[in-house]
Amino acid sequence: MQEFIDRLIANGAFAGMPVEVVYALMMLLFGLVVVFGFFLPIAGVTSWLERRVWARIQSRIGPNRVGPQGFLQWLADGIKLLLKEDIVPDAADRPLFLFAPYFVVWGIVATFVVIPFSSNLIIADMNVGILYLTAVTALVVVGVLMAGWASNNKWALIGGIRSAAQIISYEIPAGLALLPVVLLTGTLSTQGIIRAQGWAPWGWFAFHNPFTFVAAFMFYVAALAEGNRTPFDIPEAESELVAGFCTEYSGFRYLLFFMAEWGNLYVIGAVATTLFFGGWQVPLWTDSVVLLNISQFTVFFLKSYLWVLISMWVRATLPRVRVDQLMILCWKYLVPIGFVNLIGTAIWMVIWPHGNRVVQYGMVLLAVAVLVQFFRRVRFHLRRARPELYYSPAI
Amino acid sequence: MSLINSVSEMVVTTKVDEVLNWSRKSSVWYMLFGLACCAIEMMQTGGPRADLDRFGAVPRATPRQSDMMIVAGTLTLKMALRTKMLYDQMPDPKYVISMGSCANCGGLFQLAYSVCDGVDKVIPVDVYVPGCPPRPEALTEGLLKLQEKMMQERWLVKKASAEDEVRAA
Amino acid sequence: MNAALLDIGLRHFLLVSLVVFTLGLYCVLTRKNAIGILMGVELILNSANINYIAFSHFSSGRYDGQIFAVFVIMLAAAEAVIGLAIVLGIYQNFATIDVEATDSLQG
Amino acid sequence: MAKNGVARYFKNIKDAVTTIFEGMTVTCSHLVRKPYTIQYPDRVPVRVQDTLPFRYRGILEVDLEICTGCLACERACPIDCIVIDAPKDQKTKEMLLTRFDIDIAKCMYCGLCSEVCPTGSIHHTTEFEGADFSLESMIRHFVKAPVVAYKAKKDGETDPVVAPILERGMRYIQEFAEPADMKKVKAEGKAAAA
Amino acid sequence: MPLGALIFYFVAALTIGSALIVALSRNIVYSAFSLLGTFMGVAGLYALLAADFVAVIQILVYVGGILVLIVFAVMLTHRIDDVAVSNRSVGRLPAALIVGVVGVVMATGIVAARWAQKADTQVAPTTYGIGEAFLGPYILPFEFASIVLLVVLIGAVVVSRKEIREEAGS
Amino acid sequence: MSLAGYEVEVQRDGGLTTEEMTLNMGPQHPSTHGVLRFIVKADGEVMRTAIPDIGYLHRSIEKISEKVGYHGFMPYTDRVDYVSAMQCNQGWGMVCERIAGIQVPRRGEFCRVIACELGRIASHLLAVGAMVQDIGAYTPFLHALREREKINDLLEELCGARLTFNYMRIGGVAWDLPAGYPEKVTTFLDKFDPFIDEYNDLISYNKLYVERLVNVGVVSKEEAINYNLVGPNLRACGFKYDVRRDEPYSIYAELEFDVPVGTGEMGTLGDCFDRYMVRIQEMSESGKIVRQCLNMMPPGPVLAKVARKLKPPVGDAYIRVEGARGDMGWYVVSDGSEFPYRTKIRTGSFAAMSIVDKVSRGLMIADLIALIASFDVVAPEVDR
Amino acid sequence: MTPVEVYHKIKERFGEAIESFNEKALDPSIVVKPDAIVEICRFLKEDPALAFDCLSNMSGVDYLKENKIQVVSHLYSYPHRHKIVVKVDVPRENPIMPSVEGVWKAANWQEREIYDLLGVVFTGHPDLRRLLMPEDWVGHPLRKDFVEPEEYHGISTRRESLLK
Amino acid sequence: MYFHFGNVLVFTILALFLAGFHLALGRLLRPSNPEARKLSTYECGEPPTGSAWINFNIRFYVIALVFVIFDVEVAFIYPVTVVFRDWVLRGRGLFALAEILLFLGILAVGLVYVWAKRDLEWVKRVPQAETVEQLPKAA
Ligand code: SF4
Ligand code: SF4
Ligand code: SF4
Repeated sequence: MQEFIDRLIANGAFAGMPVEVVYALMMLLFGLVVVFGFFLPIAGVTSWLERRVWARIQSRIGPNRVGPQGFLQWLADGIKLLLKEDIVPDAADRPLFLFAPYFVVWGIVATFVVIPFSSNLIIADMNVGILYLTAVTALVVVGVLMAGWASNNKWALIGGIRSAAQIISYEIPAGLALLPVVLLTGTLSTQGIIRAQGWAPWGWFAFHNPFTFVAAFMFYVAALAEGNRTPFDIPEAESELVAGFCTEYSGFRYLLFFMAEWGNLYVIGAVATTLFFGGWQVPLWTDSVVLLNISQFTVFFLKSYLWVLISMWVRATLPRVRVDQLMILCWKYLVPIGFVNLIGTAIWMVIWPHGNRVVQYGMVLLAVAVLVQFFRRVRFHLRRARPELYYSPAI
Repeated sequence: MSLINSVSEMVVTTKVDEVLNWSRKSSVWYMLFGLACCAIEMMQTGGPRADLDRFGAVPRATPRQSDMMIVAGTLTLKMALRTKMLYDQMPDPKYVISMGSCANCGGLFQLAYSVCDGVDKVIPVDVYVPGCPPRPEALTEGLLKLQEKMMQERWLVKKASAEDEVRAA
Repeated sequence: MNAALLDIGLRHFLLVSLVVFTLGLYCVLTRKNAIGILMGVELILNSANINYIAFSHFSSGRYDGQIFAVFVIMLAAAEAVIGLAIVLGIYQNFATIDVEATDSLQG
Repeated sequence: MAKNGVARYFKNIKDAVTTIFEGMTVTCSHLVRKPYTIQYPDRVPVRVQDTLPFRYRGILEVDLEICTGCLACERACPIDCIVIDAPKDQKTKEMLLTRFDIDIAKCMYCGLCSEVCPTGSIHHTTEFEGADFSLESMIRHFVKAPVVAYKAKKDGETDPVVAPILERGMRYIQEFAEPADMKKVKAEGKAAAA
Repeated sequence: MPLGALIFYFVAALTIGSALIVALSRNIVYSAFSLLGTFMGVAGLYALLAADFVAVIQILVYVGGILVLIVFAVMLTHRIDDVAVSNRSVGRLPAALIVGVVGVVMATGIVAARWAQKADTQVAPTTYGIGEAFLGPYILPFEFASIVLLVVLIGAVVVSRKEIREEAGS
Repeated sequence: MSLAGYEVEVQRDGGLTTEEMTLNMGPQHPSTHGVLRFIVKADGEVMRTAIPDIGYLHRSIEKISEKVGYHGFMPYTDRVDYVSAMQCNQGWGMVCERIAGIQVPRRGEFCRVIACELGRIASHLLAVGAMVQDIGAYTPFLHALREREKINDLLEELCGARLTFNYMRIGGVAWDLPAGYPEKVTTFLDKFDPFIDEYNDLISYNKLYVERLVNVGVVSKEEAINYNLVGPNLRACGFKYDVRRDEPYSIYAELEFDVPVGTGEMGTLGDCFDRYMVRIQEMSESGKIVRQCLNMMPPGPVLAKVARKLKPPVGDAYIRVEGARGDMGWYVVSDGSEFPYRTKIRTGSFAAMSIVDKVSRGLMIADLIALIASFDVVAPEVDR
Repeated sequence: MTPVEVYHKIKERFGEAIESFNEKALDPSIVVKPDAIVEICRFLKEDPALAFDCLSNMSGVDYLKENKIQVVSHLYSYPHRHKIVVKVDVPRENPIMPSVEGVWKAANWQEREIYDLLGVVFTGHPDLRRLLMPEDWVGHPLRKDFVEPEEYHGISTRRESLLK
Repeated sequence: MYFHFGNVLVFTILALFLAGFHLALGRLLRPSNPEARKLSTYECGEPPTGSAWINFNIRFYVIALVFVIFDVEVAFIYPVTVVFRDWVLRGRGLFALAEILLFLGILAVGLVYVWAKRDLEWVKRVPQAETVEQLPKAA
């Protein structure tokens, strides 16, 4: 985006304005577009879509009355929560209680700075991009902890503490899972990482070598845990802690937490795509920059949203782990595996500095094989249950 | 400061009101508050067959985030006080559906010494659903009735029209 | 767009770090409990870091300042962890655990 | 359980992966199954009420045409949510039904009343929609104007209006099991055996 | 006034303001949480000083790690509903005096001194350079750091071990 | 620097001892089955104890029986255990028949058993479903509800109600099987067995799920008997006892069925997972029973003639039926009038609740949820 | 073992403590003296030939006319599959009897319930509190002469039928 | 680079604006009639017993947090990984590899140590072993 603005300035647009003011204005403009034009809708639509997907998996229908196929459900929810009374319990610590949601939203929105939607569509291609991504989640921790403590409610307190410990711990596996990619590319900038991959699966880092393959899934798991998603949604575990750290939050403040969760979901998908699944890479099918960018954006969006869908699906499938199991999973399984991945990749690079084509094809084949096996099982289940089939997503 | 019921009646304001009412009506989050047998039917109502989620109604665990309380089942005297408390902890605007004979008027447990005959003795009820237990569809119908009621309310517009609301009720 | 910063010189940063430092010092002096003092120390370390970076930025030394800052951060983390662990250690000496303690409840 | 630590460590990983994989296949297979939801109220092929079985114990209904005013139902109800006034008309010496109220907000839909009704006049319908904003409006008043109680005729019902109703009523009672005298049953059983 | 300066003053204000709360607030929880402001502000200063890597590390470690550690420590060790007791600041006046003196002396020094400044301050990515340094001149400190961390880790765990055993027994 | 100094300070602040936290779980709590309340004394995540506080659903059913008479009480028994009301109907029917010396037609017994076993399946479906939901997986719960709906439809067609059946009468049942009923039931069962397999694939052996349950809330056989745990909870301790098999009533003596017991296959014998698994297996056993009954179904009446005003001789009677939550005791005292003089219902959940306090010590808060769910406690059964 | 044998076995052991034995009843029952109940129960449980290891049910019956409250225990033996009913009569005005909680843990809550609903005081019970009714409830509902209170914490317990 | 961090600043402002704007909007529309019972703390319908601000026992979490150390370690390793590739291409990969291995190795020792000492386990009563003995003997 910087280049774009520079070009505008070079072309003599906004002549006479102090250059940094121009920059500032443009930043604000783009920021507004991203936040209100992308973040809000994506969060909302995701929430609606999850309810639909869930319902389908549970042989229900899900919201389908509000607007076409219930598409406006998220809007209705939003407006309604806007209209709800905003309760601050007497016992709560007022200032902290009021501020907590801001931090959470901040932590999520800030990540959108470095998400590369296409080769040119990126707010700021930081050269510490990845590190920055992992860093800003810290804000979420603080927000959650604040919310939990300020509510002065036991459920909220436990929820907040659990959540904080969980996010902190899982930052480490997540970080470790990133490192192999950094090793391979030698850069921290998101664009740089994507550029280092190809458009074809065997060009993706997930299939670069066995270690990155594992790392890809490790990252996904760790990211889910950081986002407090099932099976790691212990902080909001409905059946034990009533609603976790947002037990006392009502109305729009609650919605802010809500939004953060859904927005974060997309961020997870986007980062996974960027690092391991070739980002916006498409074959150079046209030389028109605009068309190219559009196609890249589409590809990137679809890839990252696929991961969002998968997380919905996972959430619909898995039970919740217990809090000690969560920690054990982190320290006894993910972290050691992360070490192994890192070292393995390093050694791999020393042996094959430019990767190993054969292995890459092999990995892709492996993935395909897994998929095939998967659908064979699906068919088996369908045959056994002999249900009435119904393919159309709409109903 | 707040605009509620402070704007004079104009085309635009009524339109706005409709939008607001529409949004409230189409996302009624009800509090998980199963008391007795009816609770099972309430679960079934949230379940696959009669899927309340179609109307945007989802269960919430905490009163803070729920708009409606479905009192499903027998309200014992021991429970009545808690019920009042939970109702009070819900943020406005809030509604109550009384599900089943017990919640309506004590039903078959009017003979009992430990049962509060009817939830309306403790908290205001908006819609009564007959049945013992009401089948899921009946509860759904109750929800629809409640939505009717919501649509007739005034939000921004002055409460000049309060009494016809009452009449509607 | 470095031009923007030219009139903000080394001094400004040093003054900021000085304020932070004094506040940290005050915190260390006045707080009566371990955690409070920990916070003060963190403030002081931060101000030190500001100086490192500022000097390395405004003088020709390449990355040394920053690297030092990184090490300081590392030490700060270590110090915090140890501090917390010690607090924990103190806690254990006074922790009482009686599993059977269950008082009656109001129905 | 795996015996030593290391083996268990990897067995855990394997189990987790495989079982989760299995679970995901199941849920995935549900994506193409038909939802089980019946889209009450509007998007249904037939009204839900019409899909319910004949025995369904919905909201009570009384056919005054065939009510004999025997008060059996009122007595059978454990919680007296039926109230019937059936005074004798002095002149005509006929029994008049002046009041027949049922409180459907209190009723527990147990069917004891309809079971004892001789003519099937009081019976459960498949209707369940009765939600309302007040309790008063949930009391069903069946007697609009006093009516003469029904008297069974020896040679079957002939009145074209009443006959179908009575026929329906009878069909309703026949659904209920006929109490049998066990000694007789035994005897018959023996006879059959011999 | 140029935007850059504006930003600087904004960030500085944030830093100092929250640092003030940290130092002066009677409610230790507020102090703990307002550390967040200081840390973020300092990170901002780093950014202004073109030290991007350090800035991010500052957020990652300080906000993500140390701050939460401290908040936890507060939760663990203090009845928060009577903060006045747990967090009373005694001897404010002498402390203020000392600090004031120190501050004034240093301030005069800073203002008076003639700092040799490079004219052109380069603004370039720093991560790579730091990496090179870690593998080059700073290799020893680098490895040493890992040892320090190891010691800290084990030390901390050992300190907090006793009670685990004790509970396992119960 | 002298940390010791601070140490003293801190100690004087008295800040460094953690209090135990008293949590109120319930009466309104998403997981507690019905309105139960637990006063949890937790030290951090680990519970010192969880004291049950019941009575939030005490509807004085026993007292009502003294007012409404023998026939009129039947609908109330539906509400004693609304999750599987059939067994309660049967219990009341049997105890009255015992004290009044009434004999039930053979076909009536078959109808009863069919209804009861269907009810048992429905109840266990809810039990395992709710358990899975408490552990955090929502989908299997709804699948269980879906199957339950199918059973509800069957029972609805049989007796006109989905939950509060009031199907049985003293001396038999109120309705004979409707036309074409056996076929409907068989078709359902044919689809049901695969469902159980699918359910197991989906969740039962899921690693995360198993880990949540194994070695949690272990109850030894002795404890179980001492606390009078019954039914699945007792069998899960590896004790093979089932009233239907060992004290056969009705026609169970003629039926072939197996009594599943806990095996500790995943962890310790008698832990939550065993209790869960026993229920899963019992469902298919009940399915077998229903099939057998449908085949052996004799013709004949289903209801014996019983006086409208039943006046049993003075005396008392006690019977036990195997409810879905285990051995249910029904005790009735008659003073020769048409109203029972005293009725006592002893239920499985009651015993299960009384043991919670003991078992829950030292578990984690999350485990408490699993524990209660695995005991399959149903509030009205505890409170009545 | 049939109830009769059980009766003779404990009769010869406890003699006086056994008041009567009703053989003709549907469930033959032994009436014992309150103060002896604990020993008898322990014997019933621990004697290998009897081994009544399960207290199946425990209920109180308020006999207004006889002016007594009868506590009925249904015992069952898993090893031998036999059962017996043990009854204890206590006077209505001060119903006191020893608790058998020490013998069968199951008795704990059962006795609490009886205490709650009928007001029988079990001496030696670990914590004899109300079980079902609220702590501040007055009276014991299952007594025949119990009158329902007019209101509870401001909630009236009456509701006039709308049909009148 | 200022540009990049400038964006971060902008997004910060936007995030706060996003939240603040809606809350302000909501204030216009939402009712607000607080009353004592409504503002009381939610505790499953019970009157709340005491404040939640007790010294909640978070020992285990603290143990977990001690591992913030690893956070720092990750931070340290990043720069090295960044340059690693070039070193490999420059043919000095082994040296860099050795250094990384050393660094990680030392920390791995720490992890292994605490693992071996069972400090990663949550303190929690394990079921008594004796229950395992009595296997089901069909009574
Ligand atoms: S109305 Fe009927 S079903 Fe509902 S709770 Fe009352 S008794 Fe149970
Ligand atoms: S259904 Fe039952 S409760 Fe209703 S009126 Fe008839 S007898 Fe009375
Ligand atoms: S409805 Fe039937 S039972 Fe009732 S009075 Fe009329 S005829 Fe008799």
